[in-house]
Amino acid sequence: MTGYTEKIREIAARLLTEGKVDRVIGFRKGTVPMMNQPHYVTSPAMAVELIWDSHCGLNLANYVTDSKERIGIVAKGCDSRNLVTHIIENKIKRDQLVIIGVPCTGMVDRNKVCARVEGEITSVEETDDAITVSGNGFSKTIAKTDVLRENCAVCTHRNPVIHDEMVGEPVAEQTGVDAYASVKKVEALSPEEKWNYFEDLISTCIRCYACRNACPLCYCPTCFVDESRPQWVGKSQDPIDVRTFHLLRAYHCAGRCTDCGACETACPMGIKVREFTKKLNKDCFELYGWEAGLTLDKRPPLDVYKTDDPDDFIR
Amino acid sequence: MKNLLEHTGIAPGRLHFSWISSAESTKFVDVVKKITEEVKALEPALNYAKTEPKVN
Amino acid sequence: MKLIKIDKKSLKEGIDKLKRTHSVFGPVREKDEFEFKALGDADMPDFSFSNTRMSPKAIVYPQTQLMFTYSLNDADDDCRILKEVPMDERPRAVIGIRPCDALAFPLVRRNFDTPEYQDTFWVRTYEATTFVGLACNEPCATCFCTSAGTGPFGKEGLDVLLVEDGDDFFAEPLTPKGESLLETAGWTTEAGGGAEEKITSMAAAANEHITSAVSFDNIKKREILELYDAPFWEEEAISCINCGTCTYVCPTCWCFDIQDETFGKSGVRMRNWDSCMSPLFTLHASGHNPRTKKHERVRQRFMHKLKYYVDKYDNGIQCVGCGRCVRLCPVNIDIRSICNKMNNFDPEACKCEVASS
Amino acid sequence: MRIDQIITETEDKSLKTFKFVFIRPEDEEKFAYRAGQFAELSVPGLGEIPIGIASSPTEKGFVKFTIFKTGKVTSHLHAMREGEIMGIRGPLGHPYPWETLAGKNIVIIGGGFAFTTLRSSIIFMTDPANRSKFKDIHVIYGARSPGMLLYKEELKSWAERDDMNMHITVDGTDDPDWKYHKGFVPAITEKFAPPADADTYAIICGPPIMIKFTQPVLDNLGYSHDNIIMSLENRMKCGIGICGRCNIGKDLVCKDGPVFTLSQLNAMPKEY
Repeated sequence: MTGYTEKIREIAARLLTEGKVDRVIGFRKGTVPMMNQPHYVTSPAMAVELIWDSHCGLNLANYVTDSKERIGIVAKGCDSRNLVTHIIENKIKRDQLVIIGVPCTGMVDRNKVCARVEGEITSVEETDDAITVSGNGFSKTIAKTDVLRENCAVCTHRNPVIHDEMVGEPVAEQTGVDAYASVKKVEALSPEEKWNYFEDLISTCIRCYACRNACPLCYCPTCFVDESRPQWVGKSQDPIDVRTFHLLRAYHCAGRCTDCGACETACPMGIKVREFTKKLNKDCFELYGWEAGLTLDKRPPLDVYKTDDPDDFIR
Repeated sequence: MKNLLEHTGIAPGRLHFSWISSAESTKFVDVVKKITEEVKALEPALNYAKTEPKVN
Repeated sequence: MKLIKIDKKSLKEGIDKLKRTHSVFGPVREKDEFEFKALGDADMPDFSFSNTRMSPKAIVYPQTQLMFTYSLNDADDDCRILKEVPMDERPRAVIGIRPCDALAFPLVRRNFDTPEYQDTFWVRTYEATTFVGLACNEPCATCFCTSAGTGPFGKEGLDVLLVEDGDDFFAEPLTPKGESLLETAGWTTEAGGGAEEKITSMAAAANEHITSAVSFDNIKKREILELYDAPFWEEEAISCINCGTCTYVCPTCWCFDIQDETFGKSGVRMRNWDSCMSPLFTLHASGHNPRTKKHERVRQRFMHKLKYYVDKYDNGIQCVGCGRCVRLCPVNIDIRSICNKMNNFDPEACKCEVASS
Repeated sequence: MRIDQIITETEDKSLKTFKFVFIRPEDEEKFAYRAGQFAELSVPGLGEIPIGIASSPTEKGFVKFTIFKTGKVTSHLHAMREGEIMGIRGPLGHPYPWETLAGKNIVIIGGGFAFTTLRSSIIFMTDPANRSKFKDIHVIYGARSPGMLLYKEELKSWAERDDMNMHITVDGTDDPDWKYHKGFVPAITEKFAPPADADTYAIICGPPIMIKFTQPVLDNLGYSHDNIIMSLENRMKCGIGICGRCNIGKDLVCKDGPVFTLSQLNAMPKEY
């Protein structure tokens, strides 16, 4: 990963100089440790503002929806899969994009890092496989693999699936990971235990909708929670309404979710909202052999009808 | 749809899908009868029923 | 200055005593984070926190608040007549609120308690509450309370200030309400000599810890439209995803929505926190929306806190420097940089730039 | 309060005027309002909506609101029947500045269904007890077609009065019997508005497009921006300056408005 930043700047400056794009979307250094900010650069001189490290967890595909411009976009594996989904769903055209692919070894979950130290982290440094966090009176080096975001830990598509430029050699894909271990754990529970598991999971939800808004898939002009005629779901903190929001948000991502983890990264309350979408991803994989955003050549399973579609739920 | 609902704790058997043509009225009646009986046997699922908030 | 000394044992005894007459709220650890909660019989506040994730504003102003009930049953005499929801009038005590969050209450009061209208739900709950603050010995890097009108040992908005000194606490009563709470809790042992000096030096040490600051002295002098039309809003809003995190975690954001929910033949009219980040917030029934673009909504939030509020009440900014929005914004929009940008903004220089380019 | 009478105002039935009677007389006393104010109409189960008061304080025994069918509450209202019960909260906001307007020439310019508080003002000013308090009164009121004009009978009677100058106009009509003007409000304003002077005030209320094109006309006629009074609307909930959503800059439309002079508006962001 060392050298990605320089390479991204170089490519961005080149694309802007050559007039191939109107802007390049990437990340700039954040104002607090382990936070980077999605950012646009529009001139070659601005390219130095871009950076890359293990805290680029948000999904930049979210920032190109319905754009009319020509865009250079920095994309790790999951971002590239969402760009594919965006292209399939006509939210952007392939020829508007210059995809700057970033082979990725996973992003760090800052909640996990914070939980491993006592005291406030004021600075962070990183190497290829470890990060060192320091604060008042402490400094600790942690292996990145120990604090990866959960979606990154089970990711098997770390290299961009489409790209026009690459900032480095492809990284080895993980093998032998069980992408759905957490789902299986819940599947083994009784209905009541399942109910309580999710009740506890979303008990701290404040309905800020950061999960929805960080998600590149959530681009509806009016979200179902914001509709008033008819009003599908109440707006209070009633647990039934909160659960309805999470369930329906997940359904709307069925067959489309790339498990990029932006929803969890964005959640201010640290809720594992992927527990909802993950189940649907598993079903899509098991029923249709489908993982979203891998190719521009196939329509998603919920988009097509086949006579041999599994139908054992129909009686 | 069914899978995620059941995954989050809606008891299996509460959601049914059936393929019934608009011409198959007797099948519709049969299915509704059967499902109604089956769901009644499960007793009311109060956990996903929104209730009026209590006033102090 | 009157100072009371409370040791660990009497802290617990006092809080147990308070629970008999008060609803007592305090910071408790929940999952990996701290939140203010109503303390049950067995609960004690956990002071090992730097600050709670959510602000304690919900103690006075819950995210969902029932205001009225109504019947839609024509057989009822009061069919379609709103009845005010009776309030929990029991006195409340908040133990361990940080000075920044405490300042938020008088600041927000300017909105809820005006000469023309009083929001009885807010005002009555606020008045029933005694605020026992806990000084911050170790403020965070994202804290900027000292430039937002208070400080780690700030007193405004508090009835009592507690200072943690090893296993003991010093308590300084700041209002008659605070004095009477100390008495109710049985915290009456006067601290010995030297306590005052000790607190002063602790406060100075804590102030040293504050490493970030905002300035807003120039903002006040500018015209609203100068700042509103400043060229940086679109750029500042690029990363914003328009979620409501900043507004919901903020101790000073007060906007709400009113909703009716009907259950069969009866229902409730309630209010819920709302967020100016949502396009729905300003959408007219006609479909017209005065703030359609996201940078307009981002601008609204910062202009409200840092300019409109300043002009309207002439009493500082609508921000207490708690740093929650800085820490929790998913895309790292930082009120400190934006405030300073607004403060340094010179429309004259800006015009020249445009003219010369 | 109880719905006493419902009148369908326009040919497309999108506008109805509701005449409400207070159930308790003391509530009517408390509801002492002036022209230009609004109230929150409440339908339990659906919500509240801010609506300008169309009746005049000089009309006793009832209050009137003309309501356009657009959202959840207004659609329900349109389906309600005479005799049904609903809630009202108000009066809210500032009225037109009647102290300033006393002794002045008044030009009322209205378009479409934004004529409600203007109706209130006209009734108020032409009340025998008040007419002498004002100098010349001009009213310019336009709608898309004759069938879309509000308060048709009253318009007719105002046009016949000799103590006010009534200029009714429609964007277009093929009715051969139409005896008033044809043309957009700005054009009619240009032709018939009295010359500007310090003692002449314009009160404007209408759709944004009408305001946009009428304002330059008044500028050309020399109207000072202090003498142009407008009534705004924004999404509201509480109506009493607390819930925070209707702000334009530091001002809240519900509490500091809805009435502003153009001078005031010029110093405010265009968020309405």
